[in-house]
Amino acid sequence: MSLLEARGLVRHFGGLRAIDGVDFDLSAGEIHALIGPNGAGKSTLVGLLSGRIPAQAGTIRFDGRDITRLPAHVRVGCGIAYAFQITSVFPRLTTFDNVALAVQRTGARDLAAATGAALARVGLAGEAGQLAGTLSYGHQRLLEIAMGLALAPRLLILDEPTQGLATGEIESFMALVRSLVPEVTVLLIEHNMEVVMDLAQRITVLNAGRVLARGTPSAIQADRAVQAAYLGG
Amino acid sequence: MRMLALHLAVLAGVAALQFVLPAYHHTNAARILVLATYAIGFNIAFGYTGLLSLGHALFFAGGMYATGLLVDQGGWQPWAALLAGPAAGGVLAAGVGLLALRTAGPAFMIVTLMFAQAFHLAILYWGRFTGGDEGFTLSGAARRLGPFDLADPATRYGAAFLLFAAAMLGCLALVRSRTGRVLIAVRENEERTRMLGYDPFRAKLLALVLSGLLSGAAGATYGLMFGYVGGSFAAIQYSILPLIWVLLGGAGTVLGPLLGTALLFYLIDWASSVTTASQFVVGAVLILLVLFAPRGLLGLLRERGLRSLP
Amino acid sequence: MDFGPFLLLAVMEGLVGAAVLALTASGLSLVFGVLRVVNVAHGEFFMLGAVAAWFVSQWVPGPPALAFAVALVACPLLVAGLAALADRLVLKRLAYEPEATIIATIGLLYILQQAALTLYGPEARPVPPPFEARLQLPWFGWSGYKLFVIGAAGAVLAGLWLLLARSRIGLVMRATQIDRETATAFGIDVDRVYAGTFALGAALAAIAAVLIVPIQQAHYLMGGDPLLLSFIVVVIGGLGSLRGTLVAALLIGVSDGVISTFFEPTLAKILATLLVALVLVFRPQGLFGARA
Amino acid sequence: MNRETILHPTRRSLLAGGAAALTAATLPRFVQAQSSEPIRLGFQLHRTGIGAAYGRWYERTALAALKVVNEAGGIAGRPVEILFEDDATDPRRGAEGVEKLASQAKVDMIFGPLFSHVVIAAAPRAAELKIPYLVCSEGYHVASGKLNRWTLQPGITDVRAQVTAMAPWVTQNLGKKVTMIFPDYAFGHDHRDFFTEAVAAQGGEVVAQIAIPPTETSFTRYFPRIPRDTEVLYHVMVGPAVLTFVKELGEFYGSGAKPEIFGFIDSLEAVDIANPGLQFLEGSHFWEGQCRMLQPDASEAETFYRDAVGVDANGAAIEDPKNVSCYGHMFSVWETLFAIKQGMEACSWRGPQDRQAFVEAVEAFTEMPAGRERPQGAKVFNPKLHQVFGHQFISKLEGGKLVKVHETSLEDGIYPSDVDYLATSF
Repeated sequence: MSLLEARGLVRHFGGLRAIDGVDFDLSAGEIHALIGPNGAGKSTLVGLLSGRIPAQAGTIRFDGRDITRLPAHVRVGCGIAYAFQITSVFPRLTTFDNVALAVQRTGARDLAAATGAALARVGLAGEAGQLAGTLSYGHQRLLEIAMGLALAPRLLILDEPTQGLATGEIESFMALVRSLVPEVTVLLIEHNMEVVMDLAQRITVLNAGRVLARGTPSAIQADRAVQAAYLGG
Repeated sequence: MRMLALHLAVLAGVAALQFVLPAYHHTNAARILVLATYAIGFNIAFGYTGLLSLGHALFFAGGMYATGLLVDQGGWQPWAALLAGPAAGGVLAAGVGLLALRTAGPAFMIVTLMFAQAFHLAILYWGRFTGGDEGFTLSGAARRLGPFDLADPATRYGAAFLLFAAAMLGCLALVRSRTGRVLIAVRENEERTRMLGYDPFRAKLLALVLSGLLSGAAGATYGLMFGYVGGSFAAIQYSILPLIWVLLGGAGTVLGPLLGTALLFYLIDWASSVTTASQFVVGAVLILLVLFAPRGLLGLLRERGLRSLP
Repeated sequence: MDFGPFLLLAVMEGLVGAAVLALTASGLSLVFGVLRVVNVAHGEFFMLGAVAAWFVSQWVPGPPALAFAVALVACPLLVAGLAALADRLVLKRLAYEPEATIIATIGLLYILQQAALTLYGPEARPVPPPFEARLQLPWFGWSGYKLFVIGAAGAVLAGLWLLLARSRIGLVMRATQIDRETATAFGIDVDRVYAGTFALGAALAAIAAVLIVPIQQAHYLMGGDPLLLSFIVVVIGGLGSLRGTLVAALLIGVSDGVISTFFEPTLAKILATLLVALVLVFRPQGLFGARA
Repeated sequence: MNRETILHPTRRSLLAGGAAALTAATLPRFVQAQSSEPIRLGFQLHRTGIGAAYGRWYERTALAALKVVNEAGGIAGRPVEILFEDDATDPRRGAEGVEKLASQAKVDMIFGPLFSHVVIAAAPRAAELKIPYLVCSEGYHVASGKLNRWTLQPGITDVRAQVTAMAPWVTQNLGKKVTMIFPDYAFGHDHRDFFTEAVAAQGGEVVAQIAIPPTETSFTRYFPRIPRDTEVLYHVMVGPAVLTFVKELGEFYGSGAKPEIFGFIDSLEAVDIANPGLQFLEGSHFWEGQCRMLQPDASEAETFYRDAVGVDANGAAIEDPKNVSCYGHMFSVWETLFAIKQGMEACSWRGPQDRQAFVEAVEAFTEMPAGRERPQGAKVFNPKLHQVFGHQFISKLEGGKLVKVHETSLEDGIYPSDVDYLATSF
């Protein structure tokens, strides 16, 4: 079943055609990876989906509802959560407060318990009282994911989640993402091909603002156009 | 818990002060409490939500004039007129917010400043009703709330204390609440807050309305307590003062506004008693204070250990 | 008087105001652009320039033109020196933290105001213009010196533009404005640039004051309005855009005069004030600012 | 809160018998025979803020009067002290100053403020503290009935009476078609309302009213609003911009035809009338509360007062001819101190317990003859209005000198009023 359907999305910045007529679908419960060379339009596309960037043309339907004109914070309420590319936690607030902000958005009764649980899920329960800005980089990334998860989303968009993580941390991150499906649908922008091939059930490849290819990991690996544009360099 | 106890202790101390203070300082304390309420209102917008307004005199004077005009010329009961003060402050803040919150940073400063300046000029222009720069005095009857006569020092202190206590506890409750957490998040990073599903515009509007409400309540109370309503309270000076009070005490702290207000009040009082060049002293102390504690006195305390200070 | 001449007069008066405002505001704009702080004491530098010009007019013998020429050079230098000192002693130590700077410059404002009150006094004192000339138009007379003010302000602004656009100093300032770290990496002494910019900003305010003081007397409280107006102009023009500052000064200076020909004066002020607010509400980045 | 300041109020300078002496305000007083204990008067002073130019001279006049009073044996044989408290010409600070003087410095009564907004803000506090508050302001606020039983104005005529007294002479000698230029706030509005009324009563007409916004620093753009058929231009512009106003008026009219000009000296207080920018005023007329320049017919009391304050024949400080006084107003400080003396002696003042008796004693004032106590001239006190009414002067600027051309009678300034403070409670 399709959770999200985008049709004919367009976003230009001045003369730059960042996204130029993209159709994009997500099935409920899948892990879907979005890849492409730098400047292909990946971040713009998820920006359009999450509502951070308004679309100039096209429609986005989420769970059957047209969300094209909805502002970002309303889309979060619909169940689309976005975890930032560059860690964007609140550095001067405690880890607890960071996650509590997300938890309370869901209307949780017992905020402390629910926040504790969300922190425990990413293994940050011990750092609840620390200022987020003092956490290690890896922990800040985990916190970012914890905030996304705490929104209890139906679609979680992860923008380059493994960037800067150590190998061990990547392992536990992948385990975490796997544990989310099928309750949560995950859209992953990722440069680390090992992670992509290992995690994703389907992959969409963007190039120069257009969809170059889509399919299973093995199909993408075999696609010549993709190899030409991207994998092969 | 410990923090709640600390704040209650401060309140108890303020309540007890009235029994030991000599007359002059007794009245000063009542003034400071009302002005500190204004500062708390300013702090909700500035300290907690990051909205640096240069036009809060609009809300303070708006509340003062609403109450003053209704009781003096509208024939309202003082009780009802007093309630009109915060209402006016809140409504003005909502109106200003709907327009000004389309902007941010320096543009927000200017837009709020311009609305306040227009209001100040309007008070001068429609002097037939407002008394212009001279303002008008309130009669004894206008200052009697049922059995309570605000011209009586003990009653006045009580009223100032109640207003301040309500504002301070309200502020404490707000910043420790879920709403308060969202306001702080907007201050820290508006875009990130939006991506957590909150509408920053609504949060900022709420903060500004609460801020205007408290400012209006302070202005209305000040007018009734001291029997005078005047245009100078709408001047830019009264938009800058709460900024100084809050920054001195510590922006984004519950007790900072009281500390900063009292400090500046007594700094001026003391300076003018030691020298005729009192502004010299005030200026120098401000600079030294800010060199010593750039984030305000309570901000300094927070950095030096009391991290959980709300 | 007929409407045409009335409007002409309003525009001419507006130009004088705009010229002086443009100078003062460009000083604030530079400081805002490079140091990223609001200098609340900017108006007091303006006032100091005017007060110093009065002292010069008292001490320098000979024709008023000589004293005026001396003031035009000496007063900005003096004020710039004071500003550089304030920068070194206070602002630098605050690392130009915006909020702390507001308080520090408010403190500076108090000190400068008190110094003027104590050393100069509370009276408004006139400074003789360098020359007396009166323009007689068919409908009314006008001050020839005011024409000179417009011209002189234009010349100083042109010089400022050359300095910023063509000289090494301007390049260094722009580099620091764009990225402090990179500037440091390129061997630019950022501390010196900051002190210099702060001093230059103050000097511009002082020049404006020396020009206007033969029209408007020196008074220790005269700094408030120039500060507010400059701040408005800088934001309306668009932060960091000197061109925007100049255009906004022209717009505000002239429109203020023109609006006042249609309405009662205070009502006109109220409307002009609201207009400024609405311009920003619908164009928050200012006239020439880049949208964030 | 700053504990130290609360518990140990700092030392403040006290001026006793003209000489500065230091004492601690709240130290226990030495037991003294009441008869020798000094009378302490509070003075609300515009030391800073927009009123500072007046404040400086008000202080100087108060000290001069104090010296004269003390040298003549003080009040009822007791020495007098004056405590000055700066109000920054700000209403809130003014009210606070009244509290400080009354509650902390424990003065017997307070006098001295000039600016109306300060007076109106502070008067309610004075009434609550039940302390006599004698204002030296020409504003129409005491006589309007806005204030209270404790606020009195025995030293200077209010603006309504001033303009009422002035109007007949202006319409008969200068012209009947008047254009008024005034600041767009309460003081200007009082001029507008009462002068317009008084001119109409004389068969004249105010053909235009030009209200100038506060803080305006340039005026030329308003001059085209002056109708061509204006015979008299009436100006009152309080504030530092007055020189600009005059200069621009001169540039506007040039040497061509221009209306007669009548102004209030308020604009030019503390300003040297021989300033190069002011030539345009040559031949114009001024209201003066008291003639700044020594007139040939000056009374002995006038010259005595002038010498005591240290003012030369041109109205400037004797030590600095460029330091021009606020001569048209500052006599009110002198006369108010002597009114205090008269009232205190009339009620056999013992101490603060006699404050109400003092007010009642002043309310018994009627005729107040000229003399050293009243160098500005004879006055009549109206107890119902708490307001004094005196002579007004019209001077013409001739050759850089202000020459008296007319003195109004006491009756000229009387206007109907139903205000009666005597019917209000203490």
